[in-house]
Amino acid sequence: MRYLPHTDDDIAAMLDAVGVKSLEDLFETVPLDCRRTRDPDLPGPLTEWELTDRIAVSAENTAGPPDYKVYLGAGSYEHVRPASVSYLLNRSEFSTAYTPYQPEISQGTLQAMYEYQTLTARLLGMEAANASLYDGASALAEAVLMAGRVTKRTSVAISGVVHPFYRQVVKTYVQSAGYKLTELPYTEDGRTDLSPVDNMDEPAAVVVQSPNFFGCIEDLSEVEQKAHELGALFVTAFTEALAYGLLKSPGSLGADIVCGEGQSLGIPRSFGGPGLGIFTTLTKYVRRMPGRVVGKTRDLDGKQGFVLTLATREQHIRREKATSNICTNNSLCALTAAMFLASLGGTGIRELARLNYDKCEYLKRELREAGCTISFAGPTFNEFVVRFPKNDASMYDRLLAKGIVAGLPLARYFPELEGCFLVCVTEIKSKADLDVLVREIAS
Amino acid sequence: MRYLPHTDDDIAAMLDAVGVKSLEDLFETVPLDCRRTRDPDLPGPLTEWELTDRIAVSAENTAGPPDYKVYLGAGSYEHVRPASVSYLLNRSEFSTAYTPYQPEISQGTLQAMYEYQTLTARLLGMEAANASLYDGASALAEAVLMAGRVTKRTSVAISGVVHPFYRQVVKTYVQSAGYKLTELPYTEDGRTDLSPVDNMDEPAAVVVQSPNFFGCIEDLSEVEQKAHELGALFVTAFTEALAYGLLKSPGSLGADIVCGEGQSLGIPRSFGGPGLGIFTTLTKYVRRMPGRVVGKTRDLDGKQGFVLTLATREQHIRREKATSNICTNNSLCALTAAMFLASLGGTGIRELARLNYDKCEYLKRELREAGCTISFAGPTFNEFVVRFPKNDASMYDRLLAKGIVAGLPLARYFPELEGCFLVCVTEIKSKADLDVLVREIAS
Amino acid sequence: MKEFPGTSGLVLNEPLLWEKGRRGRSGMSLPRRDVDFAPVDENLLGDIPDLPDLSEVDVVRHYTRLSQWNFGVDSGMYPLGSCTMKYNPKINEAMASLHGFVEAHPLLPDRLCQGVLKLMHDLERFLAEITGMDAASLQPAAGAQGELCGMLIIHAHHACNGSDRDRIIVPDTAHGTNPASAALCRYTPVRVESNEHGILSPEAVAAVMDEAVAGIMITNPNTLGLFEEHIREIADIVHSQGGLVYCDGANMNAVMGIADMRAMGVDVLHLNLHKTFSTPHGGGGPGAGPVCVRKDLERFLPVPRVLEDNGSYRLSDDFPDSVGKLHAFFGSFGVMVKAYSYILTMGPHLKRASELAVLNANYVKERLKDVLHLSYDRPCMHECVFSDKFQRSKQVTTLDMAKRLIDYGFHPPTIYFPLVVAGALMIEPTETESKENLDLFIDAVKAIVNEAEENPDLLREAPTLTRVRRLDETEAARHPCLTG
Amino acid sequence: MKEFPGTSGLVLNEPLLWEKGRRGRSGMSLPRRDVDFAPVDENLLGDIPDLPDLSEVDVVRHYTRLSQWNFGVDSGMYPLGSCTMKYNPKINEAMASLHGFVEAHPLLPDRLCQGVLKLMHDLERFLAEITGMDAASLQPAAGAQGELCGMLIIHAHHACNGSDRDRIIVPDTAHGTNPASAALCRYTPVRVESNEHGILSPEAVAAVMDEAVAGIMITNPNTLGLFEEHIREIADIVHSQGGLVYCDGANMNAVMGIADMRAMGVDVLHLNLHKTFSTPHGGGGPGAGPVCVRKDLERFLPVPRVLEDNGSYRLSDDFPDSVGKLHAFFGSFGVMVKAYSYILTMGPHLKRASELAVLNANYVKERLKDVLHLSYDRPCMHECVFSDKFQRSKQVTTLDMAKRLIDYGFHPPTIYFPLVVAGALMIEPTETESKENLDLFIDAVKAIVNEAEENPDLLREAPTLTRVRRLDETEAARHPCLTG
Ligand SMILES: Cc1ncc(COP(=O)(O)O)c(C=O)c1O
Ligand SMILES: Cc1ncc(COP(=O)(O)O)c(C=O)c1O
Repeated sequence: MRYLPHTDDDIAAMLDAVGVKSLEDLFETVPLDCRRTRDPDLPGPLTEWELTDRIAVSAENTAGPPDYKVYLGAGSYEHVRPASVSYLLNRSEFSTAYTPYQPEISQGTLQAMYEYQTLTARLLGMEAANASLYDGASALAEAVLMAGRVTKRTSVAISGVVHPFYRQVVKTYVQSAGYKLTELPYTEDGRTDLSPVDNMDEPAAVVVQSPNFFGCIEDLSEVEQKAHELGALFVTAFTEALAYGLLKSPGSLGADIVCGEGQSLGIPRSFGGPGLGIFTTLTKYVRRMPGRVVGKTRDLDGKQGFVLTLATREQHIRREKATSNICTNNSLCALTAAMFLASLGGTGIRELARLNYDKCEYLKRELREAGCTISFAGPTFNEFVVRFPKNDASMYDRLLAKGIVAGLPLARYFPELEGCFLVCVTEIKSKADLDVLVREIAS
Repeated sequence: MRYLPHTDDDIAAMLDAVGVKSLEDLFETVPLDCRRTRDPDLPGPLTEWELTDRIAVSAENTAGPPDYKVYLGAGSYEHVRPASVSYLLNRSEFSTAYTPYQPEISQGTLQAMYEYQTLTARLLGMEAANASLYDGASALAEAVLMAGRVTKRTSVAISGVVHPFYRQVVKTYVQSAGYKLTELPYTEDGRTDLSPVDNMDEPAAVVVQSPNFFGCIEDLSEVEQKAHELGALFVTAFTEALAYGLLKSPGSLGADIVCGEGQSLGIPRSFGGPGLGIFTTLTKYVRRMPGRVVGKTRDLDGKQGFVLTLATREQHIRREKATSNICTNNSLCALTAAMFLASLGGTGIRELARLNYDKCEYLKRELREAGCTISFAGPTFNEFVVRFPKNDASMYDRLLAKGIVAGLPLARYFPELEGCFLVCVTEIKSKADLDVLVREIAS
Repeated sequence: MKEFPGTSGLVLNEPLLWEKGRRGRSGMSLPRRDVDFAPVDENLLGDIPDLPDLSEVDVVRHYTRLSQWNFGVDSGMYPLGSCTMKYNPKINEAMASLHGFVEAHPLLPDRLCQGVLKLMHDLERFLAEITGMDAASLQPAAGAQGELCGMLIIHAHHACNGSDRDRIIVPDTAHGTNPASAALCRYTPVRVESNEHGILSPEAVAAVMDEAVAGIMITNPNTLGLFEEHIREIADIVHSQGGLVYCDGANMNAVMGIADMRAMGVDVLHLNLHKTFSTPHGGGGPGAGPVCVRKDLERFLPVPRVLEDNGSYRLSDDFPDSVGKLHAFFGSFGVMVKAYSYILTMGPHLKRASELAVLNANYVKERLKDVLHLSYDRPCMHECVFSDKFQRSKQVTTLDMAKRLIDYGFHPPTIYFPLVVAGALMIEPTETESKENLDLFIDAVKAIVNEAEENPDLLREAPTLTRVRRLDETEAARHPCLTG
Repeated sequence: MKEFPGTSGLVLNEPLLWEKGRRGRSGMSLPRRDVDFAPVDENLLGDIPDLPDLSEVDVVRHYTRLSQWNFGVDSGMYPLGSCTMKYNPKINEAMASLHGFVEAHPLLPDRLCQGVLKLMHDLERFLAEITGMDAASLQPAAGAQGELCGMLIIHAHHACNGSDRDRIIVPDTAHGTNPASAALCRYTPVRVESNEHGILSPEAVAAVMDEAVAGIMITNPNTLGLFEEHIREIADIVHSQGGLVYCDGANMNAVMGIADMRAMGVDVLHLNLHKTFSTPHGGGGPGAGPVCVRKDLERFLPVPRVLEDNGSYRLSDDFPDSVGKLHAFFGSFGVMVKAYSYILTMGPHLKRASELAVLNANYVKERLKDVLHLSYDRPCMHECVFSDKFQRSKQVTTLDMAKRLIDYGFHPPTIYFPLVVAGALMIEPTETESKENLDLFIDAVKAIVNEAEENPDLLREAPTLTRVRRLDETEAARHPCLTG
């Protein structure tokens, strides 16, 4: 077995050094009644070639480009990923290292994470960032928990047009911790209706997502005002980080915590994971922040270097009093995002975001002309809610038969939107693709 | 353009430093009548994504597994290539370096080449090897030229069952250099008929290939005797390096030069190139050897290290008197072969070679039972010559229609073998594949 | 004399990204614009983000150089205790990057993603089979999230039974994530001390177990590398008072094919695919922390779950008792592909992997116990824990020895954990290290122990060969500089 | 003070492969045996080859460590003159590894390999278009083989004309492969000296040209980085006596989109795809050295050739005048895919690449000419050649300066070539280096020049930061140890 280097001679010599007779004897401390009575029933061992054949079947048995044109977004986006980034990620000094506990031989990861923190903070207009969380949903859950710690309050207003899965994760995380969530309705133009917040008693946070689940861009200034009036933290999430190549940053609009999913930044969809939980906040809150964080410092000779820092927030020091239970995070995904942002640059991200915006507007216009209804009038980024002509929901299946996944049927998440679809378009779809979609719908 | 880092400001500042006004002005030394009168008519520039789409079309427009079962060998073989080797080859410190002229920052390439030389010499039972040549064919041509240098003779006996393309390359290389080639016929059992050698006047070399073009294993002891009797060098080539996992090494049988193609050792077929010219010889001849060679030495502190050596044989020192014109060789392919051999080990290469041998024997037996004629009775490795039942040459096209390329039609190379096919089977083909082939032929 | 791997050589400095760029450069290709510009509301439009513009070669060199400042499993032995830094097979990476997987959208209709659903379903089955448990969820994104998931399941179980419990037993050897995860569920950890053999005694557990205690979080093998021999009795005690047994299975690498978690009395367990199942740790993730449960707790597992009917697979949310969702989608699918590939490649060899992991740890333990103080001189599992007790007289600490190991070319072991051993040095070689590598490591430790006697400053100033020397962590924490 | 890239850090030693193995280990998976053992004639059976058995992690670490002792373009600036060490785009690697390409057997029936044939046909067309020539062959595996091919074509041309010529004009600045390739054709090189401006004068050529001379091998731009301004006149002289003009196009990177080789009077030319067209050099190959010719020499190109009829492609050997075959199959197809990808990516930007390559070289030339002796103070093309003349008084040589550059973190330039400049330092930055990189390099050279004045021993002992110091090349050549 190529992963097990021990020859029979090695084993014999080592058993001898240990002073036991056989490999079984090494397990004398495992009581008999804790042992398996039979070997695990597993396939294999497969050769590398059998494995490749077998896994290829699973991979092929999954719809994707070019056979399928998938207009799904809703938290997972189809974006370009340059070959240079894929190449660099494969460098095993990055991928086969552990969390950088020994900074002297982990400066590669550490500088890269410091840069990642800086780039994400800049993108979102915030002062500080951590070194990643698992995904956008758990990042938002952590944000709510943190808002509770900061404000010492436990009720939270959360927009009903935050991604439904994110709301579910927030609920899972915070409910058993004793938080109370109030869901805010949405207005006719697809944005959060903040009015119920006025009736809340000392909310810890007002939480929105922008662009929201419907792709609509929220009025963050209004949220800021509402939240801060009530002494709550202004927490805003995102599922589509690329939007901030174009839109005003939440930081510039007064957000206290900005968090969300970084998958768009060079990370493949991979059936939804691993993703990247981006978490940014203000300097004054960094000691309440969850997760790992890298800081700049100097070595004994005064040379610049980087270390994991603010460890006194963390589980290995503070145990049950820690600001989170994070140990492993999503470092390699953060590295991907940093490489992607470094490759794009400020100029590139604006261009790419603009292209997304323009394609989406193009499709909206064409669909409208083809008789579709765009459900919400507010400005959107990358995705929008649409109703097919004559409210014909069977259209979806007809398109599917032609290899087009025409968005996400919304009825399951918003029963009142029966017959509506959340359609996403990114730079990957060419005008020709969009025209085909429109033609199919119109025909 | 992502490969061109110059901003307009950079260009302006640099032009200024150079003291010219524009980029065009840099070319004042190019006379007007040497200039292009129009821009090159080229497609592009393509984006990375347009490029990917376009090239994918070419790649898909080429028959290969799993859609096609290709029973072609004849100098290019389908063998396993482990993911670990592909990964390691991608390490850009190897791939983006030049020939190791500066040994202090090229020890990676240099130690690897020293190891490559050692592994290939050991595999072939020889004393020394160079650091690679372009491919098996040019390696053989170089061997003939070297034999001429060593013996100061110019007539060469070459077996007619050396790969026809290798013979053509030898001819191209040595004819204008004034050598005279005598082609040896083959016997009924598919091996070289050495008898004409006796009539030759002072041959520089007797050249065979084993396994030869028909897959037949030559009687190298006999060649050794003949060659050395006449004061000629015994030169033996191979197209299938893997055979020497099983067969007696040519070195152990007295060869003076053993050379050939290393593609089987982890290098993809890639439509025939790049391949790997393996070149090995005896210590006494190393100063007459063509190509680059790496030697072990010590640094100023006595630490072991490696350098390019015996440079006085080479073009950059000896110019027209050099032992070859080699400058760039096929280093990364040699590295591939070294990684492959390191991964296989002695135990593995024997096992793999044996598996190839056994599959081939299995197919021969089954085909014989299905009514095919195996043209040559001699023992073979990996490939053999076959005639379909009832000498039905249309069989080949019928199989092609079913996605089976049933070997190489030989008539073009050996008119007397009209209706015969050179069929190759390696470890890649499963017994089930072979059974399908046999069934199709029998039906 | 033996040549140790550590030496010094040319390494390249590299500035911070934003010290490199020039506005207007581009490091990546953008798809061609084939639609017109649409009007954007000026009120929405932000400034161009303040990110540096680099060329492609700038980016490639930046990260190539950074990578060379790192040490990974591919660089050398990485005996980081509790982290199971085994070899990460390259073929698994290739499998996870197959086009069909990386391009799969998580919200595809079920019938368009049968391949990935089957893979997940199979993997759940394999993990249940390997642990001896009944059902599994792959959703947790790492060990700590698996723990949280486990706590939520225990919470849900008690809530279903109308029982309101607010404490959980956590041994003093537990990993920090255990109490932190328990706290997320508002459980107050009740600390129990391990006994003079480094394991829990049933008496100690019995002393704190009552009907306000939701259960116990036990790590087995524990973080001292010892098998909790009384686990069955302890489980009985906990069960008898209505509590549940949670097992932190981070150390499963010691007992695959050997121990049966269910037979031990475990109700809920998490695994770390990024430890036991060979997926690379990525310098801090992504990981995956699947949770396995016994049959009657299955209804609490996170949704959606993958269901199979006659060879066809679908996702279902229809589990009203579920603890809910922990991840936006289904967890770290890409990591699952690697673990799946590993299990198929190993098959029955998984047991051999555990045997050799334990052999390696015991070999290191036996060969080093003369020179380093061994906290518990007993047969160990996959790791062994020493301390700096013998070296203290020379004012040489565990940290010094760890840093000195870097100069010898080895990644240091885990240090100062578990907390119950003062100055702990926790060595987990894993099964993928050969005897020669272990011998070289052992010789290095012995050489360092000698240096501690003869020239302790060598240790206190270590590492000396690295591009940066010891870093000022106090200053970093006191005046945090987290962005540039 | 500026921070130069060179510094020292932890690097790992690694023994020779066979110092690591243990018989019985395995580093790679073998397909399952599904047929019986067949009898093997004992007379044929050899011993098991004496190769070490390693585990997969052994192999991975071995080559990971070795790689880290190397310096590549991805590590930093690599201004190796005459080698055009530009950035090697990663996408090209991905394209060349597409399944359809790597699995393509070279003897597939034409209709089963239309994709690869079209690619080759297109690439030939592109190269002809870029150079201004009429036809091309992709078969030569490297520049030197391209030269041989060119010589064979010239030989065939004269043979066809019944003319027997045995000499060829080769300037003193020519690369060593030029005379070596000519000699393979039994041509005796006739050396002509370049003039005081570093280029050939028509008079010098006329003086040696006669009807026994087959032609001239000229490199343009030449190896001094200068454009051969009299090339048309020279070509006329050669042509007028029935000779042909061969151009070594290794330096094409200076003049893409600018010069027209055909207009210059060139008859035959080779290109180096591994220089001008961005394919990686691989530490010494594989390369590709296509040959371009003017129309009436096309019939001599190597066979097989790729022909097109109405969008369908086939290979043909039917060229009775062809010089024959140089490669077992069609040359370095994998390299061709990369060059093809590069050309499609660049399109008209190729001209800009040449302009910037020339700008970079002139910038370095102007900024360094005060401190290093510039052999020919004239506008250069893609590279510039200095010498150690100013430093000789301090007994500091080109070699010393080159080795010292390593300590500063740069790959040294080409040294001691071309031979006409004593102590040459030949700097070719290429267009993919940014101004900042050039500035840093220039500062490093200036710092070294200062050191040469103030502390020349620093240079003579350089490099000091590398894992090994200067190696004993004399000993290596005197007592060659080529295998272990
Ligand atoms: C014993 C133990 N439990 C739990 C964890 C936490 O796992 P993760 O880092 O995946 O969150 C670790 C990780 O080091 C561990 O060693
Ligand atoms: C001017 C010149 N001609 C020819 C060659 C030979 O090319 P290759 O190394 O591809 O054989 C080189 C390579 O350095 C060169 O610089």
